Amino acid sequence: MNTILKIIKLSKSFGGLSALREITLEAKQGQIVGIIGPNGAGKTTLFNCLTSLYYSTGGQIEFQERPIVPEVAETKRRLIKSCAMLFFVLGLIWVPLFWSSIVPHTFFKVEVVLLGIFILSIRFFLVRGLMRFQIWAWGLIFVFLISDLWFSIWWLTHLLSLGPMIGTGIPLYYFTVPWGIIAGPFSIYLISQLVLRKVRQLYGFRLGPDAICRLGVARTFQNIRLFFNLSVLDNVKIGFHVQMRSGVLGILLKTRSQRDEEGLTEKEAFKCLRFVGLDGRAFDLAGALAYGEQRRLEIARALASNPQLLLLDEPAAGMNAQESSELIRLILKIREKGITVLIIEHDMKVMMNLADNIYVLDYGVLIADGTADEIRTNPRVIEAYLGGGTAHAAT
Amino acid sequence: MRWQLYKKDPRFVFLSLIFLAVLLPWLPLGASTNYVLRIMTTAVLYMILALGLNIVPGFTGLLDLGYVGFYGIGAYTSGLLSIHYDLSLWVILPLAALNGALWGTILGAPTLRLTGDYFAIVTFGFSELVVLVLRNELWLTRGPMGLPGISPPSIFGHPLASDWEFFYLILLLLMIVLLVVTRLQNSRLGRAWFAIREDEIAAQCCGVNLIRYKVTAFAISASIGAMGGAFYAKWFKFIHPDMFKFWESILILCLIVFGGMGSIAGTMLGALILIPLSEVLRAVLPQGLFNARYLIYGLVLVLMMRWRPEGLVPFKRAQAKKAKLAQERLEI
Amino acid sequence: MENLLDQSSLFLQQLVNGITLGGVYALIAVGYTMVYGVIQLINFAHGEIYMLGAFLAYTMVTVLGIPFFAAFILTILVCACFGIILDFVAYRPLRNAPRLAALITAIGMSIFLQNLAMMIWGSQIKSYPRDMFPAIFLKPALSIGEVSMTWIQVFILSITVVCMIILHLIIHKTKIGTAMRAISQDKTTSALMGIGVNRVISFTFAIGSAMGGMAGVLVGLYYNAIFPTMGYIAGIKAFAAAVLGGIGSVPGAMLGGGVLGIAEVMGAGYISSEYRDGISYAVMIAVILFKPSGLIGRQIGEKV
Amino acid sequence: MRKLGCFLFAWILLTGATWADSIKIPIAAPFTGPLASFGEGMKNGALLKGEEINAAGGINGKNVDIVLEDELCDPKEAATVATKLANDPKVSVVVGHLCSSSTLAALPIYRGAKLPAISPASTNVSIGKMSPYYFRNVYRDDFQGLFLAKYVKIVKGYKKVAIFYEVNDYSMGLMLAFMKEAKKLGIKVLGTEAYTADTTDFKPQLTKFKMMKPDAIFIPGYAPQGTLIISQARSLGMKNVAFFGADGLDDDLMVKNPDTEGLFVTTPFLPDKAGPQAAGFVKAYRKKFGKDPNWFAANTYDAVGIGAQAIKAVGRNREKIRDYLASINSKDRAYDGVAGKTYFDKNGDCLKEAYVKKIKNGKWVSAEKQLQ
Repeated sequence: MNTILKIIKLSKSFGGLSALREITLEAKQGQIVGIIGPNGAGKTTLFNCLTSLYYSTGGQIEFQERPIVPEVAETKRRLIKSCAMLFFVLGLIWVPLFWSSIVPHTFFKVEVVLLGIFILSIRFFLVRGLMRFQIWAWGLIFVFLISDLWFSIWWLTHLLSLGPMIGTGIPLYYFTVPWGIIAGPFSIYLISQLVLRKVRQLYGFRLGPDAICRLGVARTFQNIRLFFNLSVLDNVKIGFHVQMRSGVLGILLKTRSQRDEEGLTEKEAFKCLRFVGLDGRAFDLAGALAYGEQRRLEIARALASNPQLLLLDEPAAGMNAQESSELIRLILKIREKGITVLIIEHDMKVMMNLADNIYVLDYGVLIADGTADEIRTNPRVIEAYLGGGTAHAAT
Repeated sequence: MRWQLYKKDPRFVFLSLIFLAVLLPWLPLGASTNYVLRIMTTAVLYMILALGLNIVPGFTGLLDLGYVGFYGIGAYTSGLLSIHYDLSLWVILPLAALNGALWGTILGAPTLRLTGDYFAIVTFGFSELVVLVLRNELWLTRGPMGLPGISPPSIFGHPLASDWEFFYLILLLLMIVLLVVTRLQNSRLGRAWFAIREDEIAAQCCGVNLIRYKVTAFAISASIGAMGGAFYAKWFKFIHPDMFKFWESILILCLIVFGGMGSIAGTMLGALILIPLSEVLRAVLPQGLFNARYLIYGLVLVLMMRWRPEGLVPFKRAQAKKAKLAQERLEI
Repeated sequence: MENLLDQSSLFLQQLVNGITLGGVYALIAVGYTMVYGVIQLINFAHGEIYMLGAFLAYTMVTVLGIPFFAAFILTILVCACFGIILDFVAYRPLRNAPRLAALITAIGMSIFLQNLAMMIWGSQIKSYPRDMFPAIFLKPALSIGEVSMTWIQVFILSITVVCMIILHLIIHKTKIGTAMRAISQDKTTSALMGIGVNRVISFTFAIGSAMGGMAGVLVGLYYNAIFPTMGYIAGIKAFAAAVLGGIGSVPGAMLGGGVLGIAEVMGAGYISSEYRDGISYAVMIAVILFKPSGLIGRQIGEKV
Repeated sequence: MRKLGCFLFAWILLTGATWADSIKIPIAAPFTGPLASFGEGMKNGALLKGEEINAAGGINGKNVDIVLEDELCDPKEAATVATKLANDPKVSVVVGHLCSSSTLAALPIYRGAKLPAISPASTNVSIGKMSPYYFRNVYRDDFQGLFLAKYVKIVKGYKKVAIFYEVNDYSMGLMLAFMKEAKKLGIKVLGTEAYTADTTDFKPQLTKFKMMKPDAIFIPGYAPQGTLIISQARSLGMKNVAFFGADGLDDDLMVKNPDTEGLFVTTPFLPDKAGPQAAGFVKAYRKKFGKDPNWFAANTYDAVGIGAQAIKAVGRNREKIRDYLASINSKDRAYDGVAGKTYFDKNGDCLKEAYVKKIKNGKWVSAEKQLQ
């Protein structure tokens, strides 16, 4: 059984308040892993970091050996920062040169000045993007590097035709020669690095929640987040979003592949609803469902994206005994389909006979992990839950 | 059995409405047929614009105050192309739509990361900048002198002149836009948009890439607006920067709010009622209170939001009806 | 040499114009900042209250014959009440409606008020009668060579600074100020703490509208021209100033107003006067894109 | 379906034309909106002429009904008004459209309906050659700009002039014409600055002008902004700079502002310079409206006169009226109206003399030296 999910020293702090401290956690293929802990222990924060709704401030998450949250080494951060600063300085010098060489020759003086300001502001925007490891920042850098290269070559070859620097009267080539010497090689080097993928590999990218869902991680929410004004069937169809391929053109021309895909999705959606026992209510609005049914619809929607890992955030909250036993049967049926399940839950009865492995969180720190029985008798868990010195086991 | 099903099917309702509209020019209205036709053409044009704008606030829940910017871009693209290169409307429409989509993406890509309010203000800033550029770049748009002498559209060489021809042309455009919007609504894209409108976080966790789908919505809405602008320039034969002021965005927003944000039937109904209303008011109101019309539109916005935020044809009821219909079709 | 003197005195005169314009924008921007800070709503109708302030003073002086300073104070009070009524009628019912609904209501109110004023006062440009304010206002207070600053500019700047200080004290020192800051963090919790949320919000509207009305009168005085659509343009520029300074912070509104006023005047003076309005729109868009929290504002984290 | 049907029916009632048999002469101008004061002049002139015609037994026995159509100087409104008039069989000639942008919007509609129109106030250059159905009894901007440049050179002798123009077609047309002629006559144009219709703060641009130290500043804009520019310039300490403008500034609004002493403008109508009928017109106008007529009233008065004369001569067929108007193309066949002799060239424009008047201690007074 290979490990499907590995979380190494994950920590998250909201400016001073540290919600998670150095969490290390594993989930094996086809296993049901439980996470319990008192309110405010950071359980939901862990789920949100896992699906990158929050940016974790440290540690690494790997799903099927692929890094969801890249481990950012300090050296890498410093290199990126210095590269961003250099780019920033080059930008500041580049724009006055751009103005001075272009404006005298053109009729549209105002437009060129505005263009220069626009380019300068894009460069500021770019430096911010670099600092936060955004992927589009590298694309933009590529464009600017080429333009810097082009201009340094043009300036060096047209030294004589350049007039004075605007507003100062100093001949322009006093500036363009050093610029060409610095910018030219630097641009060539960085472009080659980008092309040879070295710099890009060094630079881990952070995946958004939708990319993580595409990888095969689906989740439900603590307070139900359904599309209440849409029909139950549509809610599940949205779950199928990652599995469908039709683009704008396919939709507009109603191509055969698009129609087939819709038909298939409709059939699959019905199957999902039948799986969670909601096929009778397929055409009612999601808002009209009872509380228990809404919980199950959310699970159906999560299953619709055909996940390998399902995250359930307090699925049994507010359910009576009969509903929670149905829920247990449903989760066991899910496990038979080979889907790993990660559950956050307070209802011990549900956790104890479901979870193969349980992790206990308290104030953002992992205080215990093991099978259901070990947890039941573990003194630290009891103390965390019931507080004070009472020794009898939690029922 | 099939007839009852057909009766409730929205597609059938639209088709019969449009069939009725085709009869309009031949109704015995006597002298004022042209005047009525011109008002109805304006109403149908605003229906198209409202359908275009409906995609952004209606489907994805983002308030777009800069819609008139794309309307103006479409109009000036069409005007300039027909003056300098004398292209026919059938070549201009796709070009205007592409130009609108391009500018929609350029504006949308960086700004769609913002929260709702800031996005609305940035789109407002964009449309004001568009008006400023249209007014001050004399070399491109002849600035405040406007663009007179735009050749009318022509079908198989016959230039359209009388009002009923324009009315049929705009009806054709409406049907195309309706087709596009309904197909989008019932597709994967439409569902993703509704998901974004209902709950962005949940939509993201279902695999909907927020930025990409918001920019697509913005680009499609912009291209429909530009198409409307292209027709407007060809129909009016003269365009002027002051025609694309901020007020137009408010008027179109008023249509979709009044009709029901998110529902296609509601948006069309809103346009059909409110646009002729201003002509009726022109006849009813005394000479001095002429701009009281704008007062009434402002009031409509406030009162609608206060008592019936979901509009005449609420989006929720439309979804329920659609679901019921799908159920019946399945049982047959 | 002579040219240099001309250039520098031109620059100084433009700076003086810019600061005065900035003072006016700051006064209006305060209204936006406070309302947005407390209930996160862009009060589009605030520009209209500024315009109503100008027209109220005009009517009081010309029709009712009230002396200038009495009319000035009265206008401020009436605008404050008007702000409260506006909040009560338009925004209170939508307190917990979706943000889109409140935004659309604000736009509707702005259009409604604009046209109402147009119906009452007609759409021509009116100007304050010359004998209305003391003649000293027009005489230059201090003039170095070509650069002159009239008393009216001094009056505007002094009022702006005084208002900012009073406002800062209210927000940070008084009980109601703390209540305002509490509400801006979390409306429901502060209601649990026994704060009369609606009362405090009305108070915020009152102060914002009072400042807006005051700015209206000052602009009517300084440029001697009032017309019904002046609120709409100045409103958007003032909002740009509020965002530039950092929405939600009063010193931010002052700084933003000053910077925007100077940028606009310098832009009109040096780059091109046709794109004068465009500059403030461009600044607004640039600030929102690159630094949404503004120059001073604090970064509002997104809590899922 | 039911809702749509009854809606249409109710609507037909509203727009059905009243069938009483009278000759309808519509006046299309901005009666509300920023330029309402100009529209008001046209309204009074037309009503006065309408009364006089009806007093003299109307045209061929039928009364003249002056209909006021408000188009707010907005191209969109103008087009809707134009369609309404084009479809009204009782309308055979239109007196209208003051602003050039609304004229341009209405032109194609009038041409489509073959409805002749006489504009008493639209001075934009490009309108003339646009449509054979469009005539105007006011001179064009280029003629006015040329006349102003000559007047400034010969009579006033200014060497250095700055131009503060509004970003609209009327103002820019005048500026371009003035600059072309000024270059020929050797007047140095120091610089041009622009403002938009809704600007109230002119200080940055005026400060720039102050540094240029011009002899005079040419304001080719409209009166509402004109008074602000002049008073803000005075408050900036530009005491000895003269101001001059074109017909756009010719309005009572300027007189109310004490700073505008010495301002001179071109105008197509001066009570004391025009013919004998002018005296009668001015007396009747002052009796009926209590104030002196501005040039809008005079030109509209003439335009309605020309329209009535055409209907009297050739009846109510639109095509015949157009040909009749086109036939007034020489000095001897000209219509001798209050604002001088009006005859049209092949584009429908007319060549009329321009006069100059100035403000002297708070009143419009015709300038001593005229330029013929």
